Amino acid sequence: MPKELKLEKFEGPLDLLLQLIENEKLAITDVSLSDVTDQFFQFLSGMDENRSDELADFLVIATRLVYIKSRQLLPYLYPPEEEGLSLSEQLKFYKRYADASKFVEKLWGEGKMAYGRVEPAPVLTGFTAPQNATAVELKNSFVLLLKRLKPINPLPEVRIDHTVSVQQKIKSIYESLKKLNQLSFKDIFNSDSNRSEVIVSFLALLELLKQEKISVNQKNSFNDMMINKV
Amino acid sequence: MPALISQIESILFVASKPLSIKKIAKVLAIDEDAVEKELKVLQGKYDTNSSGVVLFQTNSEFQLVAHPENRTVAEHFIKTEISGELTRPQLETLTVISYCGPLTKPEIEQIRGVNCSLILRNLLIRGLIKEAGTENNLLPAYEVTMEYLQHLGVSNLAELPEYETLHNHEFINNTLNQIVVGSEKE
Amino acid sequence: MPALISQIESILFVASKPLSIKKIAKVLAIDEDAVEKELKVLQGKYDTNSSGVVLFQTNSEFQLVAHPENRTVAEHFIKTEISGELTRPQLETLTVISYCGPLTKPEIEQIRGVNCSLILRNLLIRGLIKEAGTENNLLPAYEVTMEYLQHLGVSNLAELPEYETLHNHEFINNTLNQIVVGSEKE
Repeated sequence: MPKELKLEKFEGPLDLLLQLIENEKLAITDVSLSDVTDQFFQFLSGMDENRSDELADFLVIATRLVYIKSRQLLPYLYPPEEEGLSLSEQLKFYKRYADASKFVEKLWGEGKMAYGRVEPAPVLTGFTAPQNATAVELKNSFVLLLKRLKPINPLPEVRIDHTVSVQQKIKSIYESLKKLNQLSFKDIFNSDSNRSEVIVSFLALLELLKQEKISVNQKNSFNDMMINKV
Repeated sequence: MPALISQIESILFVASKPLSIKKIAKVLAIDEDAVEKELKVLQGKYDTNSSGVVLFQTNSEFQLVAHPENRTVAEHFIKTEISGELTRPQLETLTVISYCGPLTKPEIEQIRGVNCSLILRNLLIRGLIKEAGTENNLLPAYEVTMEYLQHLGVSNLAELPEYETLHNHEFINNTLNQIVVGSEKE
Repeated sequence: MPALISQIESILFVASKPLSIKKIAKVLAIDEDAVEKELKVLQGKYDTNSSGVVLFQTNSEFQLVAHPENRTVAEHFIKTEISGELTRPQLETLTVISYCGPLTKPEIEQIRGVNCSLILRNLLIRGLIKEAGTENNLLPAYEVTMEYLQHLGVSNLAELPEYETLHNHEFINNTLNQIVVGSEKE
């Protein structure tokens, strides 16, 4: 079981990841990301309700973590070359600026201030009308403003699911296998109550497969896969 | 601590008005002689042909001003600032005040979503808006001037195109209602 | 006719607000390149330890300001607005924009990994960032304002600690391109 973690308040998924990795005193690599995946999910499930705005961002990173973890477990399933920036590269990149924000914080806090001068307002000899700003131009400008203020349709609400850890799932799958010797792929997911649990079950299967504790067979494409204890 | 001469120069710069040696000495809590000595050095510094800023002295008062020979360009600049076409952000600010005023600066900024300090100052100088006479509020509210109304060719704001619909538009009201919520969240 | 550099200095002095190269060039009816060249010389002129006036520069604008170290004495003549604290997300966002700006919202979000709408809005209203004047792009890009630099007391973004390393356009451009390609978001 992962240790109880006390983290500083985290600001976003990358901030959380960084804190998790630094907490374990690890370097930012795919392996360390994979190591903290469980903890990331734990925090995701325990996240404050009023942070639902940020949930989508956390889920984006969560799926990338799952991807990394599954690639670690089953490297032969993935093509060697990859498109785009890896999560570890992105995290390193983020860290540069998270660190640099301390410079800005220090400068801001030093209480320096470079004042501009205020040129005394010129005394106007009568009112000078601007060349534009007619009534029609005002109206058009207002219509443009309203377009900008028009509320965007709210996103559908998402709930954060309670999640069991991969370790727990491995244990429970393995226990069932000990009793039944064989399980179908569908059986395993049937008992999962929500999507994050499905992800966890999948990770657990991958881990068991890697440890060579189970084998998986499928007769034809799209048939159910049968899982056997080795 | 920066040099004395630098402090005196900063003071003259921000003050934008003639300052006596006495006044400068008081602010810096030093001797008047010391101030006078530094002012002489400063005068030397600004007394070059290529300087666009000069240190003027009248009797016992000193002031930093733009070089007199550049008066034409400086005035030209000010003139375009106060009589040229309104920029899009300026026009939008004037629009908001016309249709929804009187409004305070935070309200205008909430609606437009950007800081409006410089724009409001410009519209005030141009005489397009003025501070409304609000006794209850701590913050000044802005409304358009009579001169601008006349320029628009309307006798009151309700005659502006589509005033009824735009004046009390729900998008504006919603945005204004978010002031409190928004400031709590950050 | 006084030298061009003197005219530019006079305009900066009377403007008492940030001015873009474009604006200065327009007022003087000359080439932007010529203005830029003279501004470089002016920067050198004001870049001495003993100067009480400094020429500040953001990505796109210039302003003459009092030396930041002379805050206390300047406040005898200037009405101060309390600037308030910055929250951690605000600090982080400002840092990214300071070192890599102008940046669009998706770019900032890719670097921070989190939605930045609310924070950007707050920073815009506080006048610490603004939309960069690039009209060719579909998305607005944000850059820090003069107001922000004045608060930091840094005359130029390049003076920020480790600016060279953190502001590496090629690296950032590549990275951002990759991020956009690599993610399905946006």
